Amino acid sequence: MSVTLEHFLTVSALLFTLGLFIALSKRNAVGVLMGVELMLNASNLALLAFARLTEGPAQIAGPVFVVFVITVAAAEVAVALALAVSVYRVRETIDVDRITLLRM
Amino acid sequence: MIEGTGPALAFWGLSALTLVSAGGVIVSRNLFHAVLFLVLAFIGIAGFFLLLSAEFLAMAQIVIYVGAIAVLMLYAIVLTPRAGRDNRETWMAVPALFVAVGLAAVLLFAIHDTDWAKSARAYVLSAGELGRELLGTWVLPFQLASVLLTAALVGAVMLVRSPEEERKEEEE
Amino acid sequence: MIWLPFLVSEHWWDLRDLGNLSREILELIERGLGSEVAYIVSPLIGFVASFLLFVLPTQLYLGVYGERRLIGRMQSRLGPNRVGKFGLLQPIADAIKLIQKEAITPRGADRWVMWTAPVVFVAPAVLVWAVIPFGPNMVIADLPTGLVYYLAVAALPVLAAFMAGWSSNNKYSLFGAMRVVAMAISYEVALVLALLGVVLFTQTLSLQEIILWQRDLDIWLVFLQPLAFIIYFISASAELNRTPTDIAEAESEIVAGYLTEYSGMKWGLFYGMDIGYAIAAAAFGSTVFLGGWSFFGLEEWVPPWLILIVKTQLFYFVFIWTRGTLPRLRIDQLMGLAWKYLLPLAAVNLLVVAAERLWWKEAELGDGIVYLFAAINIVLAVVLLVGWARALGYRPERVRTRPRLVKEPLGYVPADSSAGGGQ
Amino acid sequence: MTEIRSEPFVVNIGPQHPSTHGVFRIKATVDGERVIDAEMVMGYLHRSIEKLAEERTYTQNIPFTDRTDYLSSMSNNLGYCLAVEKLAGIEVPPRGNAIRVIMAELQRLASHCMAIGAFANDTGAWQTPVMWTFRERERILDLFEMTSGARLTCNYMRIGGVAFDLPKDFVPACRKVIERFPAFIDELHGLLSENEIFIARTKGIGVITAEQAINASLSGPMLRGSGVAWDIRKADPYCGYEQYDFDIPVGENGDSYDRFIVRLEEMRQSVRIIEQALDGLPGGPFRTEVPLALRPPKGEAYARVEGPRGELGYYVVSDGGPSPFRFHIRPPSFINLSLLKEMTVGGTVADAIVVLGSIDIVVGEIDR
Repeated sequence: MSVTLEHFLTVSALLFTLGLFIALSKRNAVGVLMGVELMLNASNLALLAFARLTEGPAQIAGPVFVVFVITVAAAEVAVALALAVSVYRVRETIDVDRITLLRM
Repeated sequence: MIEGTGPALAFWGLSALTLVSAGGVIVSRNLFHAVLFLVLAFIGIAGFFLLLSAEFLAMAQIVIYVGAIAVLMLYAIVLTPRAGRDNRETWMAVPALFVAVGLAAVLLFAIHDTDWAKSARAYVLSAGELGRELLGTWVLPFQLASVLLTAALVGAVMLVRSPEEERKEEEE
Repeated sequence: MIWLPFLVSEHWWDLRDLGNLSREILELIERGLGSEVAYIVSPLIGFVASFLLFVLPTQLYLGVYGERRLIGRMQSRLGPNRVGKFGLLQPIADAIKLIQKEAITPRGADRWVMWTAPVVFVAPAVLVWAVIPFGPNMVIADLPTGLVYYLAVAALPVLAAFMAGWSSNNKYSLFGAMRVVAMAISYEVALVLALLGVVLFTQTLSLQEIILWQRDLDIWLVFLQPLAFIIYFISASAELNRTPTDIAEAESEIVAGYLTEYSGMKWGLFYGMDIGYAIAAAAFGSTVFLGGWSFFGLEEWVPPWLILIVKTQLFYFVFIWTRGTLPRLRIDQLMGLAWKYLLPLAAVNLLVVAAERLWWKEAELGDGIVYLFAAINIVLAVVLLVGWARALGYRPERVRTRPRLVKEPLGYVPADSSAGGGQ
Repeated sequence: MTEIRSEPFVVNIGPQHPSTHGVFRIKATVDGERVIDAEMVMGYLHRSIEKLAEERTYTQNIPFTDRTDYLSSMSNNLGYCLAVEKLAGIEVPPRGNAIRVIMAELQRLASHCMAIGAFANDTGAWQTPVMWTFRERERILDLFEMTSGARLTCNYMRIGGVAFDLPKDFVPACRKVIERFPAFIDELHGLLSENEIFIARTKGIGVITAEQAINASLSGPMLRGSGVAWDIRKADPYCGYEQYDFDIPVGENGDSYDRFIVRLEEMRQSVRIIEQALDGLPGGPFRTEVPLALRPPKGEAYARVEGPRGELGYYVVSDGGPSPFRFHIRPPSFINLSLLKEMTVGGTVADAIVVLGSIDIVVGEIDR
């Protein structure tokens, strides 16, 4: 009974594809954001799997890079939700199908 | 390679929890339930981090993702009352399904086809070393990240300012 | 093992260090049932010990019974003394009453989320105790990142409160939920910065080592970091919604905030665990700032876990005290306090601590310098607190606390600016 | 940018609410925390006392006046008796007047204790000031029970004087209660009026300018809080108030905090009046005999009294019969409430509750 690198990478890949599907298929902007968050988390998981289970530079670069991914994810969510709320204020909907005009 | 029945059980449990809750985000009919399933997925991933003995990142993940990002999404839902909260799919759901399945097939094939340079020696980066790395060789990206965060903060505030405040600003 | 000049003997009956007792039990199980069982039983023993020894007496009795008696005495009334001798059975009576009460689900409420909210609220309250050390080798999980663990666990009840508020389909609950979340997030920033100041000095995140650092240098961090302690206290009382910041369940404004629709044991869980978090915050505060189980050498004779219990109860008494006397602040004043007052102070405190730390390490000064730093920091804290409040335009002496007295009813008496100060 | 559609959100600070001091409802339209519009809904406690009074004789109406403003029954009785005495031209002996003054001022202390306690409770001081003020209020209610037999609705005053004479041990007991009061007021002063959080919560909230107050014909602490020195006991003295020396406390900028300190100061002045009344308590009869089926001459009379909440007026019209033709009460709370909308709009929900507490309403008096 042992857990190898492939195990972690498979879970990360599955999570990434689930996130991608959510991001592409959801109607509400907040749903799309959830998908993006899942994809970022899946990549974090893969990074740390490499950091823990392989030799070489990944062992230091992995966690450092995960820190940067978390900060970028936080900034991205803040701006995206601010965008969604201001679009809602004008169009009274954040339904990605109906927000198609670039003009306000 | 992590030996022992404990970690193996933990791994299978956590992967079940994470993938089921990610599925829950897709399936649940209410957007609020979807966010709660997402929180469950974040906690599952924090569990994985613990399994990979990156404690500080697991705690940071819970503080940032569960404590701030999930709550931010809840706030977004509350602030958009008349937008549809039914978590329905767009017409692009079916093509998205094909893309996702195709990508999954490619990824899984790649993972299981290559033989990774595995190592049993467990060198684990502790919180202290991570800090020293961040402020040592990686200090430039660290500063860039802080600039990015400030920019995002200011941007978000400017985007959401209601017109009354803007009018008040112009009068002053 | 940490070498300690410890008078405690290694026998299992020496109750001053419960570590021996649990080691004896584990060895017994190891011989009898094999190591896997011991592997599972050891955290259970830790949990049972911490729960029975520490959480039950303080949380149940100090929190439920003690608080109501003390607040009663503050309000010149007796407080519960009917049930059992001196009302000691009051908490148990409350629990029984709440258990047999019917838990109503309002129509239109989100059933699933409403009944998982108490669970999500209760779980972290128990998790918090895993990381707080009761003695030299009496800690369930000596995590090297114990401090960050506490912050992570403190983030979960906020989510539970929002779930409760949102799912009970009631305007007041939604108000309460929004307020809880807004306040918790803004005060968490100030809390993290204040704790950062502490970590800069102790160079470690593990709570056990923080206590040992305080013990070896014979100084408590509250003297070294008064500003951080004050910011911690204010942020902790804001995170726990205790007066003067209990706007989440402000009875006079939004009936009972996010708990309006809860009844029976569901409400009981929220109420009990509120006190649980308050005591956990008190225990964490006394661990980080008041030297945890160490008391300048007294911990060799007196059982260390008793010292921690006394400190936590004193810390919690201050929470009760503020709850008994202070009125409540408004939500925008609270936000202003967090962002405009606490955050800058925490940042300046961080700057000062970093400078001191650098000076201490670069010039290789001895450990005695710490007392000089303590003096500097205390003076600095007072100056900063008062100065920054004045800079933000807080002038208490401008307020006239006594009206003017007029002999004859001669209609409008214009406000004469001469009477600036109160009589 | 098209117009922003924000969602007004109607919150019922409803009839059943912990801090509306009785069955009173504000329909507040709220945008986030800010109150955009406040509409008052009243009448839950309407018992049509004014219609009932037309069926009963003058003496039988006295218990009604206790139940309109159940927190100051002595002042209400006094107002009604003065109106009927003015209508029927009845003289009240000096001892009767002195006892009436003592009782009215004791009632003011008790009512202000209740007002300050409830107000502090609205700002969030979790029950502590209320318990302290109720402890003092209990001592005064014991005095009432000693003289009139009832604590809240005393029904002690009669047309032409008071129902019974003061019991022997009333004066020493009253002196003992009055001696403690200044110390208690200073204690409250320390606990609340110098408390930064209390000041932050009440300073500048619900501001009424003097001109606004006069136009809306406010009275009592509401008017004096805005800087207008007007007190019926000085302007239109009754029951021999001109003999006593006391001052009128006047606030400065008419916010909730000023109304609070005006009420606190008024309690001190009431203590001074009671001491002077107790010292100069005249002997002699305490009531002029009035026939039970009093038939005052045809005509009308309006008498006003400085109640704890403001100018409490009684307007009685007689058509020569045993019962009044028309019986009307001028309730100060109802009129003080007229400015609630201007005071709450613009503030947050929490401010609306504090403003309502500072007006110190009694729903029994509003709905009658």
